[in-house]
Amino acid sequence: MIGVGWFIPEYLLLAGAFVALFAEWLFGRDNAGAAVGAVTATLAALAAVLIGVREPAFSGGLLELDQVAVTVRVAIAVLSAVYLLWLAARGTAPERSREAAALVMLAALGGMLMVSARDLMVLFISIELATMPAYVLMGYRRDDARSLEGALKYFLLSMTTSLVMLYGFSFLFAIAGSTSFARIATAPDAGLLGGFAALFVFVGLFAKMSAAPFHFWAPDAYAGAPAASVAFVSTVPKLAGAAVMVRLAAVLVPGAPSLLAMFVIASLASMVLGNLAAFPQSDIRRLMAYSGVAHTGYMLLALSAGTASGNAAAVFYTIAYAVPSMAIMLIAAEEGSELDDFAGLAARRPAIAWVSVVFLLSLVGVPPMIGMFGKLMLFTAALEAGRLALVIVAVIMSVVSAGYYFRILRAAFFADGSSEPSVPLSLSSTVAIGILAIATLGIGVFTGPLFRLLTAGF
Amino acid sequence: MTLLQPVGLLSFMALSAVLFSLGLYGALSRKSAVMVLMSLELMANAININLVAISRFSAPAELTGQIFAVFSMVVSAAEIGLGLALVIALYRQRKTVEIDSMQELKG
Amino acid sequence: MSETVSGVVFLAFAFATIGGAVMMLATRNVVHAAFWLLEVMLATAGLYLLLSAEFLALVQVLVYAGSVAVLVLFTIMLTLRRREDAIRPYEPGWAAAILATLFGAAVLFAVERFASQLPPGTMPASVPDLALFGQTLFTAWAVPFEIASLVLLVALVGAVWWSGGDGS
Amino acid sequence: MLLSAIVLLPLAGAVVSALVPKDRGDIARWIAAVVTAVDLALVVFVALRFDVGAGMQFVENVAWVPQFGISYHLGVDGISITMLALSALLSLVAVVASWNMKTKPAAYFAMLLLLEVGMNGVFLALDFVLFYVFWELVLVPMYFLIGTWGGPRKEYASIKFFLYTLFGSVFMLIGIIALYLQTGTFDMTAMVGAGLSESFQWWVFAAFFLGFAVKVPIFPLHTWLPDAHVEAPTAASVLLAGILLKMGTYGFIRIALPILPHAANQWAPFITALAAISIVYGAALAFAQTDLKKLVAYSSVSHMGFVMLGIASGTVEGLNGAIAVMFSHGVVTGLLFLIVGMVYERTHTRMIQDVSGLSNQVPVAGGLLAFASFASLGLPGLSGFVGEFLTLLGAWKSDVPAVWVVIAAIGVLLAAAYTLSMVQRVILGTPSPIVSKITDLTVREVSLLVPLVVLTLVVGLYWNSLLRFTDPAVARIVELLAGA
Amino acid sequence: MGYVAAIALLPAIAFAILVPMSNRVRNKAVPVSVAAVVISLALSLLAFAQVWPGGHGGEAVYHASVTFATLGSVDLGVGVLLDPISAVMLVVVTLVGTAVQVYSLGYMHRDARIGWYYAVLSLFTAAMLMLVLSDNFLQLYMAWEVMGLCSYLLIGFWHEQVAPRKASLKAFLTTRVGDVGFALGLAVMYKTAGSFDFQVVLHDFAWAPAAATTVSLLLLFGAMGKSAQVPLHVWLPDAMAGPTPASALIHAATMVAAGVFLVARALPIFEVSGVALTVTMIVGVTTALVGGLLAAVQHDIKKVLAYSTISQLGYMFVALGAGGLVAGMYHLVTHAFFKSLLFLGAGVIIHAAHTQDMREMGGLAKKMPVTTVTFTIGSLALAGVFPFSGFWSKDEILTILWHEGHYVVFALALAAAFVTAVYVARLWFRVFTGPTQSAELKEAHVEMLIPMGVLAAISAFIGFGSPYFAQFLGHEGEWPAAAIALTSMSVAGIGLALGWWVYGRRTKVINTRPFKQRAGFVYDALTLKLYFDLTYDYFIVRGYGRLAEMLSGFDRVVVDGIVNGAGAVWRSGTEVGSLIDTYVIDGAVNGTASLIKAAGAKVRRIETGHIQAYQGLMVAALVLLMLWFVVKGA
Repeated sequence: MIGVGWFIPEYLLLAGAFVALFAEWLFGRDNAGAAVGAVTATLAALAAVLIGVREPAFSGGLLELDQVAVTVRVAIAVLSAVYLLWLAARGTAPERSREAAALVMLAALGGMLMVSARDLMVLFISIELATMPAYVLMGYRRDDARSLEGALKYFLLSMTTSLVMLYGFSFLFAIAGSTSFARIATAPDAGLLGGFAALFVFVGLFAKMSAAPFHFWAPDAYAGAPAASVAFVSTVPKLAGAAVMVRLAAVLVPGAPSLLAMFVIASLASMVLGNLAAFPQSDIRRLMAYSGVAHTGYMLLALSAGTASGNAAAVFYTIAYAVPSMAIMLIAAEEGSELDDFAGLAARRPAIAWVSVVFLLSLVGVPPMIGMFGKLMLFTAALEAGRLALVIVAVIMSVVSAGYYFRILRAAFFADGSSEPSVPLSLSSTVAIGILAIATLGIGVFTGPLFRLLTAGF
Repeated sequence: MTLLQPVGLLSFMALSAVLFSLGLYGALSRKSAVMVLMSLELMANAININLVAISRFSAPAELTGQIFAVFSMVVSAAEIGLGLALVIALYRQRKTVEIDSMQELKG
Repeated sequence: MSETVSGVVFLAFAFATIGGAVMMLATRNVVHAAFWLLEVMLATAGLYLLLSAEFLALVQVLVYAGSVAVLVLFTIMLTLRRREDAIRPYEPGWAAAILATLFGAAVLFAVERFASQLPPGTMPASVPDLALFGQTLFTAWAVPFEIASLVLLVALVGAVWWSGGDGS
Repeated sequence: MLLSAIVLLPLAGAVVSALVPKDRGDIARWIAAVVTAVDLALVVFVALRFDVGAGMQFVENVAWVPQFGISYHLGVDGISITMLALSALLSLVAVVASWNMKTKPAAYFAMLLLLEVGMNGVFLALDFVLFYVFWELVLVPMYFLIGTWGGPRKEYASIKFFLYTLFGSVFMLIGIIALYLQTGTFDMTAMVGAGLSESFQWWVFAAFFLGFAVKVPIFPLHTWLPDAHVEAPTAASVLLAGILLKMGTYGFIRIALPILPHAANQWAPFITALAAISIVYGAALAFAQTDLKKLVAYSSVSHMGFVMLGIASGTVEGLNGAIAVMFSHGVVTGLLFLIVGMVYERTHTRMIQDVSGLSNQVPVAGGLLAFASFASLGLPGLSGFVGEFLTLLGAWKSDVPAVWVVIAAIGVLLAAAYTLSMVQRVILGTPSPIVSKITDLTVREVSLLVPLVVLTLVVGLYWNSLLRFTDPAVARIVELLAGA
Repeated sequence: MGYVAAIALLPAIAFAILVPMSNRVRNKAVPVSVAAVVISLALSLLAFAQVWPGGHGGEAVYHASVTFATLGSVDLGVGVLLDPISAVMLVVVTLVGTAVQVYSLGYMHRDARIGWYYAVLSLFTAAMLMLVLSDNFLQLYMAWEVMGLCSYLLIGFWHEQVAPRKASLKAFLTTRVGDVGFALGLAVMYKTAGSFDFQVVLHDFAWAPAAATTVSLLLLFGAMGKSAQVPLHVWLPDAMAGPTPASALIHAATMVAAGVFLVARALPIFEVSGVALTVTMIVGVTTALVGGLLAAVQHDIKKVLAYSTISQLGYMFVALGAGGLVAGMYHLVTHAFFKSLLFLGAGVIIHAAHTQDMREMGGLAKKMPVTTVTFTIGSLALAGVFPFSGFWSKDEILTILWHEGHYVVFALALAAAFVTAVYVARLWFRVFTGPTQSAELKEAHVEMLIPMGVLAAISAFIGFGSPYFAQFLGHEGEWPAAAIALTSMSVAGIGLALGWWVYGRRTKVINTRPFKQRAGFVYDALTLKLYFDLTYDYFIVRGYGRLAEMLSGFDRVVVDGIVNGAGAVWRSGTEVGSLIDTYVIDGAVNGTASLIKAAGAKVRRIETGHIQAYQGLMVAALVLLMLWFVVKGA
């Protein structure tokens, strides 16, 4: 088993999860689990970076660490580490955060496996492993009916679509006679059934990425769930989902070219619906849910290009979306998730206020933040593939998005709210948000190395 | 009668399609969360039939289909467990399992 | 066994599964629906035997018939405050019916088109025995097996978390 | 390294100034003053060592995202050196003008310095992505300057300003990407010679036109300017009118004309028409205003109409005239806004009917306001006349439809009308009750205005002080236009 | 010869010194400005001496220039060009300028802002000298505009009152209308000839008639604005609201003459396009006639002189239109002297009578002998009576007209001369003869009388130099033909007689009251006897009066109406403009914003909260996609 060493990050996360489960007895403090989790996740990230690309597929072609897999694994590990660091500081009061830390690590583990899966079976199991903790995290406040209702909606809709996806997998298996991507890619053209199979698979993935018209669960689930878990669920699983979509698109699109048209439809629906519905929202979580739908729309725009640079841009853009929106949700978790909880933030915590400016502007796509470079590469790929009309819609919609993102800014800077800090200033939560800020600004300015990593993958 | 001619992969896949559609109907129409979960189990079952049939007819030696079916069963078992725990927790708060009553989150 | 499964037995099991499913959806009593689900599970186990997947049939009976059906019954019993709550109002849900039939028809059409291209009627004779199943499961597919165990762990943690809530 | 210092020094200043504790506002003030002064010194140093004949100089080119051909590419030539000098000078003037800013001074001066980074960057960038980064970077500090320290309707004005410009610039982004796909690089200088097909050029020019027209602003897209000006604090108004408007026209001269020469010629009649309308429309509305700042804002629309007229003419005189108007409008309107701001600090009203008879009560302020007004209406001997006359000359000389040039010439008359009607009511006549109680300008304030006055006179009397830099660069662009 | 540039720069330096001073210091620094203009006068005389033998045929005695702008291959410069025409103008401007500045010492000594007055005067003199000395049309245009500013500042000097403020704005804008034409003329010149320099444009470049016509008509339009020719004359009468010495300098001698000087300079281009010359002549003669008639009706003494200036300028345009550069310039020179004399005299009269309305004046001759003598010399010169300069220069113009064969214009010019004589007589008799109505009439201060004396002397004797003046400008000149001289003299005589007849004998009317009590019946007889007078009065005087009234009504209603109407239209245009801005464009912008918000609200309602609704929508989407796949046969 030569490749065992390659999956040290996964083992680390697994160990971290177990330790987190029994943190109270081992370390006495409830949040210790999250702290341990943060450490293991950072180590996992380091290990993933060190291992880097490994050519021969592991264990008979089930898992393979190519360029995209490594990049997204590192991103997942880093984001999970930052999230756990933040969790260690504040926890998910009033509930205890041991289980949350464990679930986060298991979800991250699932995400990592999803990304490197090269076989339908491994992919299906890892997707389940990645989304199951999300159900629990969304319903984490077990004695709050709203949170549970959100979780139930998420559970039922997600279950239906993953069963449809599984049905699609079975058809792929029927056509190719095997579940490995390589064999499926080379399978003879299977006509209508092949089309249906691809359609079912992507319906499942669209639901995971909350792309319109399969996004209905997201606004309700996010609004019910505690802002802390939304921060994780709306970002890390999406990273893994994007990587899987890119890989499956590369495998399935040659067989079913009208898939690209489906991406266009989904992208258009997501961008328009996401941006417009976000306008009248007053609850930050619901607003960020619709913003998630919109940004998935932009990502699908890159996928609809169907070219290698388009796929690379899609993955890069999802990272460019995940980092700032996790930060915004963490701030919302600290300050309170209603828009007027943000009022007077500039007076209370000027540093956090100015940092939220960086995050919001990155989501709008204003340079020099990472969002702009994401959009730049995305539009380049889309224009190269001739998607001019869609790019114009995307461009107009990103201007519209400035409208509702700035309502958060206006509340923070120009509305006057209570001036004493609502939550004691804890070091590690500020460090966590700080890391995200540097990532948003930093990556924006040093896009070179990150993008070299990605484009090499295709 | 077509039914009597040798039973090939087509009939199994047809059976699984019918079963899947019935399950889908159940998931879409039933008001009680438990009934929806049961319909979802039905759909999972259909998929397993499909997998095993394909494995049997196209590549029995590799057994991939059957193994896939096993894992699918494991997953759906885990899902139903989690789903029912969620339904019971929600019942404890709302004293009902009717999906229609769950409209507090909207807009 | 002949190169194809004998028609009659297949028909029997097919009728059992589809009939069970229809009855499950049609009955107005939730408890009866649970029993009908149990019946469908057993019928599919039979089908597996027909497809000479003995291990699967065994697992089907154990996992689905045994634990899943029982679990559903438990949940129903727990969430019924009064006996007559079990009787649910008749709810046809025509829109859902139309959508489901359309979906089914489309898939059937696709499957029929796909199956017609396959080489006719040949069903490979040799069927690997149980030992080979075990061996492949734990060599070629060891990784998914591990992941499956993690999925069960997550389900366990989630179920305990939601059912807990003793305010510790 | 010099140009990077010019751009990044204010960035460092902004960061340091932001970290200054809230109660020690005066440190932030001094940081800003020192940083802008040093920046100005650097710019002057560059200007002195600038060899007029040679094209791009002090070029810095470091690969940034090689796969896409994006590079950190700075350079300065005849046109950008003038705008850079204007930007550095007005930034220093803006900092000194808001010397006794009381509310949140640390953040205020940080925003001013960040604004300077964006402005200097735009004039120096030779790589499209870098240009776009600085172009958008300017929006953020200006949004906060208007939004936090602005007047009563500041929120509406600031968000309107941001969305208007963002709307224009995203289409510019599409143009930039289209150019990249066609030429394979984001480097402006490399694209100059690229033989782009005519229909392609037309479409890309349309995208750029939308982006730049919002910023200039040209007639239908100008309604953000009066609101932004009225609500912005004095220093922000000076920079908004002085520099931000010029980024649009600079964009035309640096990007649209040299890279898309054929499209520029095709679009010239349309742009001339819009320019003429902007001139007359701006003058008409300036005449009807009751608020001094709004009057100056609309006058800016009219003046920028002249710049567009010069650019559309595509002749040596026209383009030199356009840059002359850009430079002189920056200095003169800066002067106007500073004085109006100082009067506002004393009378707390900008309504023209409440403020009259300045020359009797505060002769220095009245005199300087009169001087600035005459410079803005284009009195020969002052810098206003240089640009207006050259643009008219260039426009007439080019083959642009003559009727628009006549309308623009009438615009000069209308400029005299609204400026003098303002001078009549505000400076001349008997002092109004409010004015009779105010004190004259302090030494600090006058010392702030004197350099601008001297600059207006120098450029007005000795035109070559400005044209020496711009003429060779313009000659190159005119060759490209003639060639297409 | 470097000092020639100093002539223009000295007053400019004086202005630069005076401006930064505070009001108090500046009021005491007035001598700086006077000294500057006196030195300039001396230098101008020296330069004149340098050029004296004259007859250089137009090429420059001294020419130096500095380039201040290079545009590609074209160099734009500021230069100094000394040739006979500019030498003459130099002397005229500096002489009248010095006279006005000395006179103002007395006239304005009590004013609080005399320092600022002198600063603007010296800036004005500098600009006029720069214009005269300029060697290219661009420099001429720039000096032209700076002069417009100075006239604005001087007319609106007492800006506390409303009338001067309105008049100054009207003056600046009307002249600015002319300047638009001038600027366009320069643009056309630049496009065709490629440069502004006199050398290139006037001599080297071969003008095509069409281009020459457009350029000259545009330049003429600019000149009409500045020299207040009909219809752009409306600003000059209102400009009388400024201080009288300023009017003397600006609205008599220099600024208004700038238009004539421009046409004189550009005459070679005018000559290439015949059309321009005839247009100039027509404009000139109509203005001369209309100006004269309007002057005859005014009651305000300064308005009379203003309209008289308009009329005399018309004369100069006629001369230039007929191709008579010498006649035009000569009339310009003589007019500058006697008109500034009349204005200064009017200043003294107004100071003494404390009113500008002639009907309240009378009998000043007895109390103010020096003023009367000087004013009379000026009036006679204006009327064109034999020994005085006006006669000679007007005569030159009439001979040119006769010589060139423009008989109709000749007749009209004669009619204008007749009208001029009438209003001069009217003015003279109204002011100097008749009952003295204001009490203490005393002679003006000495520093006011000396300049008037000098100007009177010049107006008297300069007439005799007309042939020498022609040679000086490089053309052969001889004494005017006797016949034409006699006709113009007789016309002037008749005019004066009519004036005396109507206004001179008023003594009888005014003091009729004491005479009536004593004479009783005799008085009635006398009046009866005079039926002849009444009828005569009724037909000629009343007819003449009615014509003049109608004309001034026309002037007020039609011409001024148009100008004010344009102002009103413009003002309502701006109202409509701001409405468009706030409602149409902003309406659209805010409209889209609220549209997006409304769309958002509508889209938001899809999230009904029902799980089954969500499931239904999702599966519906799925089925739709499947059907689409089936149709497309992917």
